[in-house]
Amino acid sequence: MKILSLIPIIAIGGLLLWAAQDFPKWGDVESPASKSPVSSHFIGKTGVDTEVPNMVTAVLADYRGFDTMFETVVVFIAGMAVLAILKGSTRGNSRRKDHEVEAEPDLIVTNTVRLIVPVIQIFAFYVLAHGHVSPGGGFQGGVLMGASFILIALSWDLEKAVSRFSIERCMIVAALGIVIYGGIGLLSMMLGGEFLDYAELERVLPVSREMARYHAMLGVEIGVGFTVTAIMFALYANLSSEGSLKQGL
Amino acid sequence: MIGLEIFNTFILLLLVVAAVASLWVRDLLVSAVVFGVYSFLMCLLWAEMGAVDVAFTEATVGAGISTVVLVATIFHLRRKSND
Amino acid sequence: MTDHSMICLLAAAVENGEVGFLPLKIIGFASGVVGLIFFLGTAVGMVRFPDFYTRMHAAGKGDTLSTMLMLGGFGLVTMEDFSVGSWLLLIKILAVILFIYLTTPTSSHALMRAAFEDDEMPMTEDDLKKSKRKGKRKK
Amino acid sequence: MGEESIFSELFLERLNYCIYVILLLIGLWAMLAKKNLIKKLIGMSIFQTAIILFYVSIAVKQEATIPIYLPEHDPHGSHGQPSGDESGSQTAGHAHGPLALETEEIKGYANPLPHVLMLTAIVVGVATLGLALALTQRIFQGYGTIEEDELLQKLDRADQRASLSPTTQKKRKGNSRTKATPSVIAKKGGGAKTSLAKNKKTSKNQAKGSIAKSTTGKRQSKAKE
Repeated sequence: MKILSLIPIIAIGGLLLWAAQDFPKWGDVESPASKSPVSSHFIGKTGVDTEVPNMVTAVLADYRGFDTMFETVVVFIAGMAVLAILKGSTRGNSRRKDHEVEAEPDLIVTNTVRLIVPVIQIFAFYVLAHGHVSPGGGFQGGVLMGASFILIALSWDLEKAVSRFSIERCMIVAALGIVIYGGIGLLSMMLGGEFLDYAELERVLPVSREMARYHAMLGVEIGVGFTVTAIMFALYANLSSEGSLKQGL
Repeated sequence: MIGLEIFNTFILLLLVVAAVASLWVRDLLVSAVVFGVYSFLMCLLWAEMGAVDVAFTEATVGAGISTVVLVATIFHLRRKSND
Repeated sequence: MTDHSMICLLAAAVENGEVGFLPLKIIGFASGVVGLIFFLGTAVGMVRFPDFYTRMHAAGKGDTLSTMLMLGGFGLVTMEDFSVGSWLLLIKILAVILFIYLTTPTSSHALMRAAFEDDEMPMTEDDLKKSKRKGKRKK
Repeated sequence: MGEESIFSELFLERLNYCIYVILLLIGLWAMLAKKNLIKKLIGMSIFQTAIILFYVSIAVKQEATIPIYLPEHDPHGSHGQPSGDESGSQTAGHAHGPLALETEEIKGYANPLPHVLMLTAIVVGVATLGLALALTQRIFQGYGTIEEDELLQKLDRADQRASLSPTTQKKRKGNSRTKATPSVIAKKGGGAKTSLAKNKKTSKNQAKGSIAKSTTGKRQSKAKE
């Protein structure tokens, strides 16, 4: 089987390597992808259109808003699917047999985590809100926020983290994120533009058209952050306890 | 500039080593951790290529969450793999 | 292309008349080099030490100290003037150092504790002798 | 000359593409040939990151910075500062609002479009990885193994048992192949679990017998052999 599977792999590899000769050189400024009018438009006009210095955030949340919205929906659906697959799946006492470590939460670890978790959460908010001018944004901030809850679950046990942020609340927050995203899109539709055309929000916000896009992007990123936070924590909580949400790792 | 290219080549070769190692090892826990190393190397490479946002996402998601999720799953499965 | 080696940077600093920051730069480079040496020690210890506890000893201590030294040196090297920007950078680096100071020993402690609860025995002197004899026989 | 040029073209100027191909093949090979499901998933992730590497290395421009505006092009930073030579002399209105960049200035920034595509791909990748891991856990609960060949054997045996009993045979003519499997899963899973537990117990006893020998020592000796 192993030998047999090498045949298509070597064939594909040969073809790809043969094709690799036609790729542009490393760091070629004149490569087709860099010369294309779309990316030049994004680089040249982002500052004019949206006043956001970080082009990646602007393209992510504004120019390709539909894409990001449905990516968020994909993350949400994946979280729901994990919940549906693992919920009530444990039969009897399916405790693990490989690693039997019955330990109390360690004093040093818990105290350090107590010190660090607020800082992580503030940093997550910073990354979320500062994504316009520096690397960061909704996905990264949301993942950091979810990681802080995962840290609580790792250092105490899962029940403590779930008592702080229960799975029901998780799913509500995740859905709320998508509602925020879609709501901003619908709001701009109601104000006379198209779906996710943030510039129309100038009628309700006391700013110019460009700054309306700037602020709407922040709202959208907050929505993404909500969903990603909740789903990352739900993913960990379900996978580490086989869906029972007790004891955890 | 030539220094950067050497750095690049070095990381690219290390990437192949890490990828092969994470599939070679019999112990799945070690495999997951080596996969985390692979993700961090990838993140370093992208930061060097100028894709800071992608690098940041990979550092939080690829190296952080996916390693944790893999380890959490392997804890409930058998740790040994036959190949 | 511009050469970014240490000596060239120092020479450029002297040429530009930024002699006031030269001591800071030298201290920064020196602490970076010392940090790298400690890091090498950590790596060698991880490979050469016989059992889990001694290995974690090397990893926990060497890693913390060398990372702190390198980051501190980096902060000193980037101090080019006393403007708000460079102070901000230094403060950020100091915050990173603070968190490394908090978290790395904690993580090595947690690893040690997990090993202890998993009945991992520290290596005694007899074990060491046995393993040495074995190694000789293998050779 | 010909061979040399091909070598230099492939391995010196396009090394990143070569590595992308190699990583892609490693991932594909793991997905095809490895029997363990977790190994397959790791291979899938390697495949994914290889494609992301390809996209990101397309976006690289020589001598270009990261896709965040420098202070002189920054829409907010440009208000107070005196603008640069050429743009300042061209229009006096530069201080009031941001201008679209020139073609030469566009070359100074890396291409942001592939970055955006890949950023979302990474997050969706971890979501799909989590879903796949949940399915793996479920398979382990049902069958007691995550090795592909053992799984296939168990499925074969389950099929044989299902075809032997007459009640299920009748049902199979309808649509209830899916209905027949869960009960079999329950039986098989239970059996496998008990045998597994026995194996673990014996191995633990052996380990306790030789506890004075440290496990690292054991591992080293194994590696030497």
